Amino acid sequence: MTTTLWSWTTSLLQVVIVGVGSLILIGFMAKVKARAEGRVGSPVTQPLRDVRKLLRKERLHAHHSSLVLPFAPMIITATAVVAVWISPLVGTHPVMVSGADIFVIVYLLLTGSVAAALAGLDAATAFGGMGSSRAMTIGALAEPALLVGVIALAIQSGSSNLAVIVASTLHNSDHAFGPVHLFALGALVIVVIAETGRIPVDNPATHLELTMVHEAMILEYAGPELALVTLGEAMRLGLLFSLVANLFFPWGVATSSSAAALALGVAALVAKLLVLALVVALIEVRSAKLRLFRLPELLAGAFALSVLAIVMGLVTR
Amino acid sequence: MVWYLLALAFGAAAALAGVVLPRHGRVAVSMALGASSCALALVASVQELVCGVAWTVHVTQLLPFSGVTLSLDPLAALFVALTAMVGLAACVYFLGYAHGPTASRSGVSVFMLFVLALLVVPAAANVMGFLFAWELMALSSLVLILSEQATRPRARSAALWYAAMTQAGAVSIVLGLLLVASSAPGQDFAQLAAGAAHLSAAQRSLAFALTLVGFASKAGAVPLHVWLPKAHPEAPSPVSALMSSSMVTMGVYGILRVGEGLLHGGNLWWWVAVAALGVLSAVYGSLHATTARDFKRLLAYSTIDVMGLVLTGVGAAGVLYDTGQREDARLALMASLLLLVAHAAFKGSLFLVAGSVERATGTRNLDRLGGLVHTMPTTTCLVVIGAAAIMALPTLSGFSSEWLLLQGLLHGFADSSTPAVIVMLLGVVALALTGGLGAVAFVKVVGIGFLGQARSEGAATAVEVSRWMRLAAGLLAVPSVVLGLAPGLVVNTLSRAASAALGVGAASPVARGTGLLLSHLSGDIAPLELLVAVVAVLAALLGANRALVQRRARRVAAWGCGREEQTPRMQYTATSFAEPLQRVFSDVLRPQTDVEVTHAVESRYFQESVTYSQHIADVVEVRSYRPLISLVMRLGEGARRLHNGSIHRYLAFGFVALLVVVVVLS
Amino acid sequence: MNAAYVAALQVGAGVVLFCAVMTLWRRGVRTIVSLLGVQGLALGAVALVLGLHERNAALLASGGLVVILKGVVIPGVLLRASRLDPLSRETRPLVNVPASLVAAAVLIVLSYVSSARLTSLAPSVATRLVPLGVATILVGYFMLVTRRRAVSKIVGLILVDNGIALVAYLLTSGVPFVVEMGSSIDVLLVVVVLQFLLLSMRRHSDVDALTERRELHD
Amino acid sequence: MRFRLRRRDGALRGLVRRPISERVTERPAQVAGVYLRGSLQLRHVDVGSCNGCEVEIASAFAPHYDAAQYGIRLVASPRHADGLLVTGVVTHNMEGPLRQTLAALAEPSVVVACGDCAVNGGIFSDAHAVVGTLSDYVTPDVTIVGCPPHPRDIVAALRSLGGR
Repeated sequence: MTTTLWSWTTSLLQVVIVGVGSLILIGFMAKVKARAEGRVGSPVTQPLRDVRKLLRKERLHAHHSSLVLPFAPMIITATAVVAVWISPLVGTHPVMVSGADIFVIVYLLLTGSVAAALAGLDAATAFGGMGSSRAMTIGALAEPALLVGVIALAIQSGSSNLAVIVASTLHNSDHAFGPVHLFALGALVIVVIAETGRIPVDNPATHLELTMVHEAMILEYAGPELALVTLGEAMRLGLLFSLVANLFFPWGVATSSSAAALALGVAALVAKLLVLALVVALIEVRSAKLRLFRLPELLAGAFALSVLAIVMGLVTR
Repeated sequence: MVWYLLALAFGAAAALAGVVLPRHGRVAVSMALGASSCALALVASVQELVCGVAWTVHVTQLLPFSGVTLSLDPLAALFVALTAMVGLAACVYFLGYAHGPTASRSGVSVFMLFVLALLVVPAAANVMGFLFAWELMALSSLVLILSEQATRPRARSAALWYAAMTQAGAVSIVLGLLLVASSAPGQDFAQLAAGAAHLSAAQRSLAFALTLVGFASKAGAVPLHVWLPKAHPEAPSPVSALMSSSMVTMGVYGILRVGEGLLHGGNLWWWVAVAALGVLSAVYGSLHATTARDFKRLLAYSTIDVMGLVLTGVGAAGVLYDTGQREDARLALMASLLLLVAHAAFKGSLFLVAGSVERATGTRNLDRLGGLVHTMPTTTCLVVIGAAAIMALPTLSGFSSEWLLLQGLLHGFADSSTPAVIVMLLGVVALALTGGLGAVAFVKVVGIGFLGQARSEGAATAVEVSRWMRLAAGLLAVPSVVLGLAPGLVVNTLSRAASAALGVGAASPVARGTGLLLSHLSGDIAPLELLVAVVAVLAALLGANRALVQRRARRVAAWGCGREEQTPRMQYTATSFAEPLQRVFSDVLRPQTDVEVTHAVESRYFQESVTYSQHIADVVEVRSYRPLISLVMRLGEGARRLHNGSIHRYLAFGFVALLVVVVVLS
Repeated sequence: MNAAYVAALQVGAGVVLFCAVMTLWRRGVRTIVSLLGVQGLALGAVALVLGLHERNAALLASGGLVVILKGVVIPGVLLRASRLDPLSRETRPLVNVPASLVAAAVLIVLSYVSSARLTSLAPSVATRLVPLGVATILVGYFMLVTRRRAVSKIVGLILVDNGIALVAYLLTSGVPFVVEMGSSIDVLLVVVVLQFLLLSMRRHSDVDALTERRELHD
Repeated sequence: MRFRLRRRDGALRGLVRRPISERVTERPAQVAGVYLRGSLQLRHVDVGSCNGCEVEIASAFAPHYDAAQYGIRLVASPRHADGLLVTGVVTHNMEGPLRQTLAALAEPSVVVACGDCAVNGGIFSDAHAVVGTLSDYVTPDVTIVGCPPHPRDIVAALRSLGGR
């Protein structure tokens, strides 16, 4: 019984941290970019306030939209919550961790982006179609690099289950600095930036509809649905960041089910997320948004890196 | 065994009823007989799969020389079950679909002959019986493609391509089988398998290559796939559903039967070639699926894509089997068989839905569809289920089969022999790329085809199709959900089929309740628990939404940046949706765009009209088949000069031939 | 000590191949040349690590030479050449960048396949890394063939040379010192000669892309 | 003489140095939108402005006056916005889009009239293409006078809308 009690607490902790924490993470990244420009910038908890205010506003649906428009935000958030629920973020034994396979997490996130793309098309506007077409294209180009990159890690640790990968990297930590992990880290950082729509790939704070990729899909949402979409997207970002953090720097993840280990796990996860957010924010400040048709170069580079990671794995076995 | 023969009898009776009965009762009676024959075949094959007692029966009177041997071992039973499942749905669909030429005497009876042939091919166990069933299948589908040529302009050329390529494939299969049969004591596959040991390595490779060409063209492998995107859209929908779900799988059945059954695995490089063929088809098929505009052509290319993945799984299984890893080989083969069954279900359902959409709106072009979610709600739900399954979204059949395939590929890496590693690497890359591109294709189908505003008069006035058609598509959607949620139930029968194919002992239990637990590899998924979690969170969100938000949602005009009126033409179309990907992969797809500018009469500087048209031809067809055809035509021209009608010239030919023979013999 | 040696060797060889792939990825000629410098340093590091491990003085000397020559001198010379038009970028390579990166991935897999038999002769830590050297040769040759800018072609040539040196170090723990000296000198010679050719071409027609050169038959 | 670009200030150095924004601490009188405490999103609509107000609004969000520190942000779509920041006098062509944008707002919403043109038609009130001022279509909750208004006034007005 105790193990299930601990695994339930681990999972609940993970959902709470990544749920609330990722909104604060986005606020923190905005704050870093503001301070880099010399501005005070909005407070770190601003996204939380925005979501709270949006919950009290009215819901608007376009004339030609069907049931897809109200249901898509729920699917995005639900798949993100389940993905966070079962993956090894705070500890390596959350509930149903046996199901935390790479394929499950990648395709849960794919379900979320498919729901967002269908919602974009449902409102029958030009911007919605444009946004979903670009988002699906970038998703299709980023998928090979993501899957091959994580499989490079899976080969080294013998199984495609995330918890086993984290545990085995934790066990022989010389792997963590081996070339396989370095190249896979390079590939996955590029893919995470592409999936969460950060600067070099897509500018979340743009007002120009024609340059939007992700924002164009949610132009039609108002009030509570927009709050849900923002929460869902933030959780996806939080999940991807913490997966990158835990797969490549697994120190601090709770392996035993004791209160101290869980506390350490939480602290380690928060620290790693903040460092990774700082790095990504500085990348955003230093670089401009790439033209849409210069993106295949970036993503093909990530794919080449992941193949390099696999071959390095074979060579240095 | 009795059930199966009864099913064949009912099938024959249905075909006879199609010919004899008058127009009024014909469709109902023959379809009833056909559906019952499929049901009986399903019962026979499931019984065979579950209790696993293989039987063989030899019927001499049917074919003049050698008679027909029918035998049902687990592998053949799996393919019969798959065909019966899709056949049942197709017969039910035919009830609602049949009108005009398809309900004519020949339309109904040939359709039943086609279903009958599909049921017999996996069970045929001697060379003559197999070839007879194979030809019956090819010819009946050819007639069916032509059955609706009055309304479909391109049906004739599609039938021509289809006939040419299937007959060429059949010839190479006949040669291959005769080569194998040359050293065998008798005609039956069992005797062939025994006799194959005496063949030299070169002969076995030649036999495998010949049969591979025939079966790969039937399975839609890339260089030989050109007939598939032409023939499937032109056939009536129940026929294209059957063709795409079960006829295509006969190619994979042939490769397994000849490669593993008769030639006992052969050498490693056969299976590396099969895997390479599979990867090429997977990537090429999914690329063309994303950029296709016609609904059924998109589905046909997606069939090539999934068949490519299945061939990769089969190739990986062969490689692992030859490098001595029996356990992983069975896993890889089980994965490809599960993907085959799952694909038959969701592809059949999607083709039937495409037929309903074509019947309701009058067009298959995605650029002219849209807004069907309001007028055809049930069909939209069915297409969403089918699309979600083919995109491998979690807890549906596509997901569990692709996950199993990935596990099989992953554990080929553990073994260090180079060809195994290369096949696994190619397979993983193909799986990743087709996953992404497949998602784009089917978001396009659902998003552009069914959501948004209607883009044409036909789509605007669409009305829901008849009960039978929706019921049939629903019947096929059920296995997509069941196989996805509870693969554990099916996996034992699959492992028995895989073991029968590979000639390996019984498998270690892989099912854990409804999920999959791979004992010797530490990876498992429990799709049912995953779905329960997602549904629970969705219910929680719905409850919170109801509680928090008091006001009902207000209907307003969509936000178009302040534009006054919002016309349907302002929406994205299927072409513009796939345009970024087409531009990224333009050197593979080679789109031909031509722009005609008609200048004003007065001066060249003012244009009256600019017409832009873009067409994505099939690169393989344009680059390799067209030159081949023009070469053959030129040869034909040359030969025509020989026939100038003078008798002396013809006698001279005979004489020269005689001289050559004499010189050669001396 | 042995674990550190293995890790250093693997990371060093990995960085050599990584720089080769990165030169295909980046467009700025100056970044390409600086990547070449990093690769030279990594190659020198591999030689030094091998020298220390096997206590072979000739290897240490040649490692030092490689660090100086390929890490510092050659990139310096090339940077000086490309500084004349700081904005020169690889604008229209014959094979576009995504396709060349996929080609690089294929070449890497190909080199792994081809040298599998080579490493099976005497499978030690060093010889298992030979595919990386072969991959660097292939990627360098691909760059030599598909790039238009003269400086990029020179960098491609030097990548090939670095690849050959890496394979030599890993397989036979270094060629005799004299041979190493000879090959390094002639690489420097080639660079200097191409330097003059580049300068004269640029002073002549202010364009340094070899293909434009062919059409400009003034 | 070779002209060398002065190296831009490093982003990292920006993180450690004190930001240059002017911080106004005393709380403005609460005008409307009490529920907007700390989070105000506006959609800027230029219905016929000479762009003078836009320049001032831009500097209101620039580092020195930095309206974002009070939780105020410009967004891309009126669906996401709590209100409209309207500049300029209502011209013939922009009358339709103004109505569309007002209809696209989710209730409860506010309207801010920025600059003399939006408040009372300003110097263009009798030009030939002008059909009226903002108050003919909707009564603005907050008006910011000035041609163009000073960024401090803009920030103060927006903060009075429930910004912190």
